[in-house]
Amino acid sequence: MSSIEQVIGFSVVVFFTILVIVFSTKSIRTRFPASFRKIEAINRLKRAIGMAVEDGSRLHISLGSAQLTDPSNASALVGLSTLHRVGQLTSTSDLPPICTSGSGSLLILSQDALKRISVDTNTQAFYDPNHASMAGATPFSYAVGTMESIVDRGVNGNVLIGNFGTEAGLLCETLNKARVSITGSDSITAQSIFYAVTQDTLIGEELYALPAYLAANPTHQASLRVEDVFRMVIGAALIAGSVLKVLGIL
Amino acid sequence: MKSPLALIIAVLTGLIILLGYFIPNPVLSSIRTPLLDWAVILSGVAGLVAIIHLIFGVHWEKVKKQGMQQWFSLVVVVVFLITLIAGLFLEPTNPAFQKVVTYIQTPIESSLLAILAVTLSFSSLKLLQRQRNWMGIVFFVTVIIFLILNSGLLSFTDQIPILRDVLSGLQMIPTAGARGILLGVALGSLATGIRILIGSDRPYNN
Amino acid sequence: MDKRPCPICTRLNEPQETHCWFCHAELAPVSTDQPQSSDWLSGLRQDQDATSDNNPILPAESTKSNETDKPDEFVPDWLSRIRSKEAVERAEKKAQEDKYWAEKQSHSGVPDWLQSLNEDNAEIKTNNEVEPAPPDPNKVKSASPIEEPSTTFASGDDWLESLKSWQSADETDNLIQPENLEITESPAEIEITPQPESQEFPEILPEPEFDLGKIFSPLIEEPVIESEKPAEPQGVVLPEGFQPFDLTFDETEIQETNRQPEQVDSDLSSTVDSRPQEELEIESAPVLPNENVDNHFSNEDLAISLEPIIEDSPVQPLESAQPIFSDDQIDISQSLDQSGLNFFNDLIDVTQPQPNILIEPEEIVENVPTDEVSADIPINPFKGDDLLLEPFAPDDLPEWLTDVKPIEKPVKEKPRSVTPAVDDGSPRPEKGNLPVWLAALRPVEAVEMVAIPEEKAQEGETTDGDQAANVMLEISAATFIGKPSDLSGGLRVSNRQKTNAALLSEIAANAETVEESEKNSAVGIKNTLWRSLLALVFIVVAFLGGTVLNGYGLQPALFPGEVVHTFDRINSIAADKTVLIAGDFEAGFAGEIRLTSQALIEHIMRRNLNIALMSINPVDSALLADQIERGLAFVPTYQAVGKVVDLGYFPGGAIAVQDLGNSFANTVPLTADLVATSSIDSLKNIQNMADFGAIIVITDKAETARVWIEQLQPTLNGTPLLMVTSAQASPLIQPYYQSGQVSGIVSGMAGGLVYERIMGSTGEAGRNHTSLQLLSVLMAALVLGGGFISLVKPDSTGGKRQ
Amino acid sequence: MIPTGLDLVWVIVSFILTFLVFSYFLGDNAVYRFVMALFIGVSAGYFAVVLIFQVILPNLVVPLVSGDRLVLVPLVLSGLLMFKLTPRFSRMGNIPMAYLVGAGAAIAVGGAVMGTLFGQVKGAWSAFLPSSGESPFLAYLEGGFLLIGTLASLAYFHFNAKKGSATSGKRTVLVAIFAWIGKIFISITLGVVFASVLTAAATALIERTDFILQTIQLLAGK
Repeated sequence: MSSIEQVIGFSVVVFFTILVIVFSTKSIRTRFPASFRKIEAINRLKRAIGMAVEDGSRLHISLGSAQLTDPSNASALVGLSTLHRVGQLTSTSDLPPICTSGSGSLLILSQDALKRISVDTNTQAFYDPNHASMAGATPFSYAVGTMESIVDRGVNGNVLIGNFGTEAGLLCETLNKARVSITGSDSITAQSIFYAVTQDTLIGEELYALPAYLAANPTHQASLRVEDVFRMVIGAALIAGSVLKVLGIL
Repeated sequence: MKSPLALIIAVLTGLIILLGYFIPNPVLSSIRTPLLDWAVILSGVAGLVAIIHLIFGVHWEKVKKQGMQQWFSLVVVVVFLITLIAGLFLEPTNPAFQKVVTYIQTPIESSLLAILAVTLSFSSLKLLQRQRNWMGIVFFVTVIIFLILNSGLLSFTDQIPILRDVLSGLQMIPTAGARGILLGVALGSLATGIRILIGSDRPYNN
Repeated sequence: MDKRPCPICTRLNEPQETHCWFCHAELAPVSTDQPQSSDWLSGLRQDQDATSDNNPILPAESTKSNETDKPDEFVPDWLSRIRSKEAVERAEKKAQEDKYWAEKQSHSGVPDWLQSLNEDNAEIKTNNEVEPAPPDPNKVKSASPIEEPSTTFASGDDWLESLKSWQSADETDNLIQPENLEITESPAEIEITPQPESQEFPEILPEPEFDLGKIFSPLIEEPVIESEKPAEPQGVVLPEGFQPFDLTFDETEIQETNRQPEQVDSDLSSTVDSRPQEELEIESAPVLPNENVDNHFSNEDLAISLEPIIEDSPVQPLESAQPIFSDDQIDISQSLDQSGLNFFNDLIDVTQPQPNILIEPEEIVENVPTDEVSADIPINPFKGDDLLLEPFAPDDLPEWLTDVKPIEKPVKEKPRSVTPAVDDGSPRPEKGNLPVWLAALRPVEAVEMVAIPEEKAQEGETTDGDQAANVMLEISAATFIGKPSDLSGGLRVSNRQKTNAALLSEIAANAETVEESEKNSAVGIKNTLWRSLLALVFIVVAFLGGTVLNGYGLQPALFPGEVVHTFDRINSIAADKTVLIAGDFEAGFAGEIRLTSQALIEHIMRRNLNIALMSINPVDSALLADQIERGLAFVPTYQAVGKVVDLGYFPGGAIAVQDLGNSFANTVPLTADLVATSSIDSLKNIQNMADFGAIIVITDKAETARVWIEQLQPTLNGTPLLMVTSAQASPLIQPYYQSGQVSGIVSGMAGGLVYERIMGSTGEAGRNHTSLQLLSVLMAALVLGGGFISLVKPDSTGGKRQ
Repeated sequence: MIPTGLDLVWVIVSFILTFLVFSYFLGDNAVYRFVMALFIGVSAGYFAVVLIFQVILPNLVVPLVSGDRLVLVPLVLSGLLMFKLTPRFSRMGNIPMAYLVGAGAAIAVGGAVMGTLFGQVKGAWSAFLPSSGESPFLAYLEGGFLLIGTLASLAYFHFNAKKGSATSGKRTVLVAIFAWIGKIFISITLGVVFASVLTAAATALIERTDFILQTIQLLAGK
């Protein structure tokens, strides 16, 4: 790893951070309001949230089996943000969402998220630490345990956001029984399974946009805008680097 | 109530570890390495906490309730205790204890994966019903082509130059698509991590 | 004043009368020798035999409004009878009443009947000043109530008595039977009453439910209450579909419980009577079991839950204040055990102005030990009122509907939150089940998430130069969406509405759900059958490929470069070097991995190279050891005991890989058997990963392969990094091979077969190769066939279209 | 290698378990659920044992016994983390969780930037280099094709809609065109991966049927 890469990498992180903060400020948000393209799967999730509140059904959120010490943890953290937001939005229902995960740290964080939701929304009476559970210790046992949770707890809407492997195929076995199931993963393997078997799949980066589309907080939307900026930067870098490569300079 | 101490710890830890990626400083490295090791240890302890919760928080509670699920949960608890006690006596490197993996866990997981061959194929029957769009059709055609390619039935094409080049070009497409997906995922991960490092997202606070 | 108004029915009576001619209630000025006016049961029983002259009359005002507002088609027979009797009475009394009502109308903003209560309060207060001694709670329980009950529950009694003309004796008896209480103790007894319904049947759901709060806190002015309505938290972002839902409650019932103690105090200062605070306190003293309250309630509890009672206490002794509860609860309130909190939380609900919320007694009863019920306790009118909701419901409905039982849902036994602002002790809301077709019609805009409100940002922005810090603050302030504090425990609906809802759901269920569930189960069975058949075909094909058809499979014409390169790399490793085999795969893939890697491991053994096993997944230690053991069956000359070292499990995933890249010796100080790696011959010369002869990563996921490639490859300095992967990871690792980051790949059973062929050996991959080819073709045919069927016969529900 | 004695018993157990799991083909049933309960219990037990012996003992206990004071930090943090088991004191565990989340975020950011971003960008550039024996023109063609595919796939994810289309959520024409091309690339990628997943699953099925066959032969031979 060359030092120039480290400098560029550091610059990327710093500029990204600054832009997120800038785009989060009120003046930017009001002067240049964000408008995002529509994502059908997220629209269906919104509808599912509304329906869950109105018909008193339960939503289930599964965070995958990523460890916090893996780079793939970001998708699970997005899942946690989604859990928090969905919990807030369904707080007027008497059935708080349940959450399953496949790693210990995600279990603890999901319990914390549910507790925080209950405090934020004055629904401590409904808080139950067992609404969040690690369904299994290995990815397959997690999938099997999650399937049981979905069936046993009468879940009517699923949100699968996180890092999954082939076990995603097992999870899909029960997803189709629910009214709505939104799936998304950073793993291309899981994405392909979700795409083939379920109807509402968030592909690739779309899953990271979920909290922003659910209006979780200003930085989510700001970071989405910054991602677009950096997408263009990466595109430019790809083109420039390729030209330099062809010219033999790079 | 937000805990400022937790926020400070999260941000500080994150920044030190992150800086270690970009600044090859020995002092920084000497701080960063134990920080990472501690994170690994804590991750393991969190795993233990989660297992205890799974067995005694979730399944033991189900054992107390009536119904069919009661018995399944009882099986979970009993089998867990047997495995744990056996492991504590034998230790995990003992070949006798490792048979738990090779003769119980592996056949079950392999069989589950085998089930997937059938269930995914069955679900794929309705692939075009679910995804009736351009993407779906392209996906559908690709799956068929690559299933046949994977089977090795088209291995004779290796001897036909034009066909070989076409198939080789076809196999390049996933590289481009995967690269685009991975770059997008990296951007999303970057954004998610930065939101935590600036204290915006705090999944750890009660 | 010549005529004296009845504190219950508000009608005028002759001055010499001690009891109301209409309702038999005691008249207010007579403070001593009160008859058992609150003996609601006896009163009711007497009224069963009473003549039509004694028939109760609804409050004039409410009757009037009913007559004008209510459509004719809503007038049932029993109501016609009541009205005709009322008309007769009104004709007799009209002249006298006109004068009296005109007086009352002068009090603007307060309903007449409430105004009369306030006047009565004033009168009773005077009486209490004469007798300030606090009543012994025990005595109070058995003694007849004083004036206030009749005042407070005037409309309730009146309403009850109005039922006598049409209610059968049996029904009346049932109302007060304890069994009946228990029967009605359904967990879902308290639910929301839709606004229109309460307006539709005002004569059968008169003021008692509507204005319990006003009765309990007559001193609080309505406008003040409105202004005290808790503002929705700033920054609340609700889906559009939620807004009306919450607003409804803002307007109706949120008001009182959110009032802070100091707010209530300020309300007190602006009460109609404008009585001094000290006076109120003195008045409250006789009634409240203060010592018990102190023992069991926080200040907030008292401030919020008891304030209305305190205000009314002089005119509302305990046993009359309790009528809303069952008799046994009076005992509870005196003993104030742990359940007292719930008890008073329930009380909060009742004391709120709740125009459309009905309280039913069952929930309260459930907290009360039955052995504390004393027979001589006067039946409390409010209890009766609540119970009367039950018999009313069937009568409001056609007979054929009365059999429809409300859907019961189990009560959660979890203790409620003790936070007064959160827990009002209400049960959970009743669930609604929308038919599928209706759910499908629901536009997404109805739940469209509202944009993040800018008000939040303003909170964080104090100075122009501190925007970053402001963002941090702003960021941390999550957009709160919460239940209004008094809704957190649930919403309330009357039994009658539950009955209606049950009816509706039954109709809906009959129309949609039953048909749909039958259809679903039929489809489920059909799917299971098809799937079972498919599984059978798959298994048979796999068997045939491994047995009868074995050898008929097409062999690869050319060996893929990545496998050949792997073979070459292994072949070129120096004999004294150690090969690191790192396992990072799930147990489920062990079978496929074995078919893929068996030939490669055999190759290493045949070359008699040292092997170090490392597992990044906890199960891989056992699985790699098993692989070595299987390899020994084919290469029995290999001395595994001295040549193979198990380094054990390395937790941390990517971190562990990163650490390995930095320094092997520091990262792996011990083997799995806790022996120092530096003391082992095959490892003592290895400081970094580059010192290995080759690094073979066995994985099932492209992501873990990427971690190894990206984290480790730059540190290897030419040491070959080889990948043995599941077939599913292959397409995503190929680019790394093409870019030279990976030296070789063996992927899937096909890769294993090629390696076997290169080695010239026969193994499991060769034995099962035909099965894989057959199954792949079968799967491709299935997908193709399914696609054609989908094109010819599209799914009726439709899929995603563009 | 013919198993005997206790090994044979294990093989039979494995054989039975395979059949019981395959009972899922007949629908979700009690037998299948029993095996899944067994599976969850065994995997949790094994994982716990591995964590105790290969994470906690060597990283916490052994250093503590050997007098390493630095290990007190993770020891205390681990102790605090155990409080997460009790809802009453779970707040005590916030500190170690904050630590873990902070570290995880840094790993995610570092991995995304230094691993994926640089890795993939450099990979796209390197596609323009002709491999041995390949003509430069072909390499440029191939690299250009991959570059367009990568750019198009990236464009597919573009979230910003064009101005004034907040309600319609439409993108600009250029982005929309690229996104459409990207959609094709992405769907081909997903299709290829899905086909590979099916192949992997089919391999597992074949391995299981082969195991069944071998076991039957073994038992028949006995």
